[in-house]
Amino acid sequence: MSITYLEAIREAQAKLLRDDKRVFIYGQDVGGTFGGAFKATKGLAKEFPGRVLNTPISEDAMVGTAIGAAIEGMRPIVEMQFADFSSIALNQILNNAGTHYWRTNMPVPITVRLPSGGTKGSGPFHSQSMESIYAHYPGLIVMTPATVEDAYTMLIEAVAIDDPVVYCEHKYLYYHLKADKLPTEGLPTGKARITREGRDLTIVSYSAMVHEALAVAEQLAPEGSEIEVVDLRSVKPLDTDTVLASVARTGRLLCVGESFPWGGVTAEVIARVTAEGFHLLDAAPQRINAKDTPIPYHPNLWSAHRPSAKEIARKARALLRE
Amino acid sequence: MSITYLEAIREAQAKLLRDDKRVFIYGQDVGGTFGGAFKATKGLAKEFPGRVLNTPISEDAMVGTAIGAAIEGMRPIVEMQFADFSSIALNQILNNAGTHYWRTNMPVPITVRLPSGGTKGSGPFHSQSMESIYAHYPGLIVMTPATVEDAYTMLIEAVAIDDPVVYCEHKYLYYHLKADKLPTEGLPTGKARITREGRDLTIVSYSAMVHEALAVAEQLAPEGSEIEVVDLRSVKPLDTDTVLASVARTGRLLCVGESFPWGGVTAEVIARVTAEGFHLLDAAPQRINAKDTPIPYHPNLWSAHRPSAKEIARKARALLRE
Amino acid sequence: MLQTAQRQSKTKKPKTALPHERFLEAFRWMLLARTLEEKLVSLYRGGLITGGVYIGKGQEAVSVACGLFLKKGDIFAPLIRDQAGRSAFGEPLLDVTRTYLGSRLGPMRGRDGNIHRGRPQESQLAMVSHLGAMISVTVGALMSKRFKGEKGFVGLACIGEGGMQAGAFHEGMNIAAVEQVPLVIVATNNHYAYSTPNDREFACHDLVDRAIGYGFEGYSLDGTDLGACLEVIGGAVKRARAGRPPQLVVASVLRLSGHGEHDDASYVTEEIKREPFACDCLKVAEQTIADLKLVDGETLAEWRKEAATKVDEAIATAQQEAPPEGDKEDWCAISMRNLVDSPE
Amino acid sequence: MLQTAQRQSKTKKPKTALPHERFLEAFRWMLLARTLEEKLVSLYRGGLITGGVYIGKGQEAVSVACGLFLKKGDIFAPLIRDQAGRSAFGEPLLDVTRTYLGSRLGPMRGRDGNIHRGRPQESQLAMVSHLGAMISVTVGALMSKRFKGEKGFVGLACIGEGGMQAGAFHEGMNIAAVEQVPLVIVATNNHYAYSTPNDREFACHDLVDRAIGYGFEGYSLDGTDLGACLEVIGGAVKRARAGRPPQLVVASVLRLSGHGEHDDASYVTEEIKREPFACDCLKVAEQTIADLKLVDGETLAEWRKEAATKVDEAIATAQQEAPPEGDKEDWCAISMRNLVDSPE
Ligand SMILES: Cc1ncc(C[n+]2csc(CCOP(=O)(O)OP(=O)(O)O)c2C)c(N)n1
Ligand SMILES: Cc1ncc(C[n+]2csc(CCOP(=O)(O)OP(=O)(O)O)c2C)c(N)n1
Ligand SMILES: [Mg+2]
Ligand SMILES: [Mg+2]
Repeated sequence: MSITYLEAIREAQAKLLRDDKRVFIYGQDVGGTFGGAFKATKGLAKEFPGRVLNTPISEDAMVGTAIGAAIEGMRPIVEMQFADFSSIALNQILNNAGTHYWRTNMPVPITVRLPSGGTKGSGPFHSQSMESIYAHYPGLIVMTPATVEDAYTMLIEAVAIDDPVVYCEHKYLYYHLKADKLPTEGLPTGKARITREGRDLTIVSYSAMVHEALAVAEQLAPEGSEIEVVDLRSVKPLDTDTVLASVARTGRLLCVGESFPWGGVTAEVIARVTAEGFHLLDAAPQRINAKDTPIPYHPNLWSAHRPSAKEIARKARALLRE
Repeated sequence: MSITYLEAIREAQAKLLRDDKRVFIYGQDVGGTFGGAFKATKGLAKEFPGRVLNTPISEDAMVGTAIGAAIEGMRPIVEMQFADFSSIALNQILNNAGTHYWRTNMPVPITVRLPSGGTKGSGPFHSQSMESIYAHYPGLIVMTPATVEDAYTMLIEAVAIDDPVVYCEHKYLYYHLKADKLPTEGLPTGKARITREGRDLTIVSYSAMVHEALAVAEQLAPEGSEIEVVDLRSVKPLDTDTVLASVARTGRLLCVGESFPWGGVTAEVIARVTAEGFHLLDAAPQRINAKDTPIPYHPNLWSAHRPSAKEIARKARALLRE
Repeated sequence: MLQTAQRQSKTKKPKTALPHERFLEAFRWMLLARTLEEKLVSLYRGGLITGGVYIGKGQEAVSVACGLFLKKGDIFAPLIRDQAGRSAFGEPLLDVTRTYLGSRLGPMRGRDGNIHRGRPQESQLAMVSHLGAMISVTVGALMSKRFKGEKGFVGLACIGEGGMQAGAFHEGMNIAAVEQVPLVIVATNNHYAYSTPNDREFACHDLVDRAIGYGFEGYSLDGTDLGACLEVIGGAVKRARAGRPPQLVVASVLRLSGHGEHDDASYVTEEIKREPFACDCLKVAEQTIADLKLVDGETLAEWRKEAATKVDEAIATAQQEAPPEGDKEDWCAISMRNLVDSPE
Repeated sequence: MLQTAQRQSKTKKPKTALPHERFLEAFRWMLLARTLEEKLVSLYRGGLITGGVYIGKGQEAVSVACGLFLKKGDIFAPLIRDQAGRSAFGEPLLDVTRTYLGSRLGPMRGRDGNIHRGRPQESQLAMVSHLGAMISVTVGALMSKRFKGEKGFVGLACIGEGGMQAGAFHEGMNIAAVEQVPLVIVATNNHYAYSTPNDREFACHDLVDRAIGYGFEGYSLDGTDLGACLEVIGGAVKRARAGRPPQLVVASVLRLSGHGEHDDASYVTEEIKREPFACDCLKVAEQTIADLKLVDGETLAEWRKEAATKVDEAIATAQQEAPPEGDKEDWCAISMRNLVDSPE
């Protein structure tokens, strides 16, 4: 048997619906026989009648409704059709869900699923990675699973967490990533994973870019360079300790993210490492992000816009030479 | 004569309306005899009939309308009543205005004024600093004036710029800051200012925090520490060259911002300086931001939440000792 | 305390409470709200309050009717001019004075202020400032109750005519109808959103005409007439509770204060002040009481005194309480401590 | 090319064009759109198109009427099912084929794709995906024209019944009424938003009932009837141009394709396919032409051939053109080069 990243997300939701009466799924086209634009809820409406509900095209109200339901004891999962459309729900996510516990002492356990990241031909409004915006504001947990196993266990954990979780699932990984089976346990939220060990350079990454980093690590191994790859798993909380420990071993840091270059995860990681582990660094920490333009539609442009294994390898080699 | 930061903003708008027929002001309560929640447009509706227009409570439509007007040749200034409410307009700002030139080759010269930052008793929804969110996305200029003179010349420049500008004016500075007169010329956009020269430590800041940094610099001078204060003026574009040149002189970097701690301006500055000027640093670069909670209402909590001169001084001293 | 006593009596009361009793009960909440808010205003003028004071003067009749027909387990989403409704719903006076006076014991513990207070634990939602956002939250709370198998509940959310123009309001209203939850939206057109008059807010003839386009049942209301408020809003609550479609009530009043107490409201025209909807609902109600001889002047005076005493007590208590302190504060925005992120 | 020729003839035509001429003109645009989109679908099936293909099958009659009554200087904000309207408004076929086939010479230069194309320089707005967002943009464009002293212009924005539930749509519609701009909103209720049927989208009896709540004039329309589309939408455009309040037209049709070509639309019920609004407007129009003997079969065949030729030409041209290349791209999101920020 083999199971994809997307199927893992579907299975996690099936399990959640099965095990916990408080769970329901709310989003555009998630219900009926359809099961979502990406089929992440395929079959669930039938299996769990009345608990997988189509919504109008009203992202603000989708999240607002979930907040209200959570206040009264439910555990809603909201599916955004694309992460990009969560811009419409941003006020509810940041200002309502994100502040609610602080204001009222009552947490709102909602999970907002964001199908994120670039794929060929998707263009400026169906490709975005918004984790940095959600992580910037207080009050939210922001998950960015990079593996089939994490996609599964982290979604289950997201719903268990009493605080609001923004769960960024990467669309490129939906079909590209397969595992043999689903795990029964995962690392706890907030713990990064050393996906590959190495002693010469630490590449910190998350979501789809972890796989580019791994490819580069493989590619450079024959050259005698041992690259350590750290998968952040969640960008908030961000596991500074694991990153620092890795940099302590390697002395070199490269951060790779698919999002826009100004601010964001890669800047945050570098700021933390330099503030707390400056003496550990043997060379200037570097980062690679997408370009500072909207995400292009044409595949030729898209593949030049996002960070590539080629670019990562080039920068890794330069860092290793320093 | 003496003129406040707020009056400078009003005067800039008066001049813009006077000099350029394409300019109009659009926002809640900006018109009539009222002139805005902070009176930044006081008297302008009367002086420029039909060009200072009240809007419904519809932030998305306010910005959408401005975009349309800009496409057809106008130069609208949109006033958000508080920066915090721009969360409702965020989709239009990021996804429509921010991408329009890239998509269509036609820039949209809108200026969105965001009364930003904390003041006593304003609470979680009337205190936010959102520059980091707008700077993260491509396609926008993000200004953060810290002086009366910059408030004036930068707003005039904002309207002259063909691309969309998010102009973050600090509410705390509205009445606290005074100048003798308005300048006829300012530094160009994208150029940081060395507000105070020093050789021992560079504090990079912007908006209201520049004044906290200056206070600390004064405070530490008798101790023999010469602190250089850099005012970024705009956080996008961010003048990396001026910051690097300063760090080259001082060898030490402290970044101070009033926004939330995860990501944002201070992380971005540190990431740039370490990537390009690692060898210039004699000590680990540090940053100070607000705390990672919503902005509290009670003055006791508020003053503990935002960065204070005391905290800056403490961290500056520690850095100087390293 | 008054509110507790009355709430109990309300539930104990036989179903066919005399309209006059209801009227008088409502009147006393209005009186309490007015007394409280006048006191808050004078504290504000004396510089004793940080942040803004936003009052519901002229809107107490509408507001009280919003709180009065809700029972334990119902959901209430009040807004900035709903002191009367909040009290009638059961909010202790101390919640108000503690919040305004910055006691650390208030429901928001100094973290949020003035009209933002709420107790979601007791189904009184704590508003965010962003107008319109609370409608869908109320819808969600009602769906939750339905999921849990509860019966006979209702939710009531307040909005101003200004907030009705926000996108969130539209999405919330529409989703309420799609989900067919027992929601009553009470919209108070007080003819201004801050300084902006109706003609720059919307262009329809009557905002109640919004109802049909969503599948709501819509009712108009003279918000200066307490009897009408009780009848129309009470009726809407009853219909929603009975399973009718969501209800929209649009009340017409004039805001008889500034937007907040910092605002002199000099933009309010003399002309509009002469409109029938510009009456003071409290005075009108008092006149009704006198005309119908529902209670005598002495009783009225006693009620007034009682309200003043309660307000003074609540203020005195809150004033003696310690404020929150930065260094003792729990600076943590999430409930699960093991998941706290700690950037610098 | 057809569109150029016809656009010219349209403006030259005496004001009292025979309805039949208009009908035939519209029909030919519908035919062109259908031919083009069928071709795009087959290219898509052949794997020759990156990204999605979203077509307007079954909605051509409504769409063509949206484009047909607009003149140079009017503002048009089409959406994803408006090929017919775009062509009638003057969009060259090459804009379409270049965009879909990834030519670097297309209006979006590979930066955005398929239905997102536009030419704001020529008053054809380039949509963002976020539904509802283009309404207020159209309002702003119209305000601009008024500021500049232009006269007699009009704007037309399209929306689906799904998009009508978005907050941005509400704010845009309301602000149009507040500003009293000459706007026509044409809403096409094709009974689905992607897979979601009407009953999970809204709960009012008829979406045209939204009009009154905003101060729009509202009209319903059988979108399968080209004659009705021309009359009702033409009338709305005329009224808006003449200074009447903003106009809302709600057309009823069935989407005769998947949401996009990746979608088999298996969720569309057999029952709904038997509804009168499920007719194919192109076939209905053709039947009308035959019944009224407006042109003979030979002419029809010729028109069909002409459309196919034009489409084939536009595709062949675009296919020969070079795609954009990453290393030659101007990676700059702002127009003022001196203000470019360059983070790593
Ligand atoms: C989305 C949003 N934009 C702006 C504001 C700022 N604001 C606070 S109250 C107010 C006026 C509200 O008018 P209305 O809804 O009519 O209520 P009223 O104050 O008249 O009771 C405004 C503009 C806000 N709270 N929310
Ligand atoms: C704000 C927003 N949310 C979600 C989407 C994703 N989406 C694209 S088209 C579509 C359905 C649109 O339905 P409708 O408006 O009825 O237009 P139709 O496709 O039926 O012509 C959805 C949900 C979007 N484009 N915008
Ligand atoms: Mg009002
Ligand atoms: Mg539809």
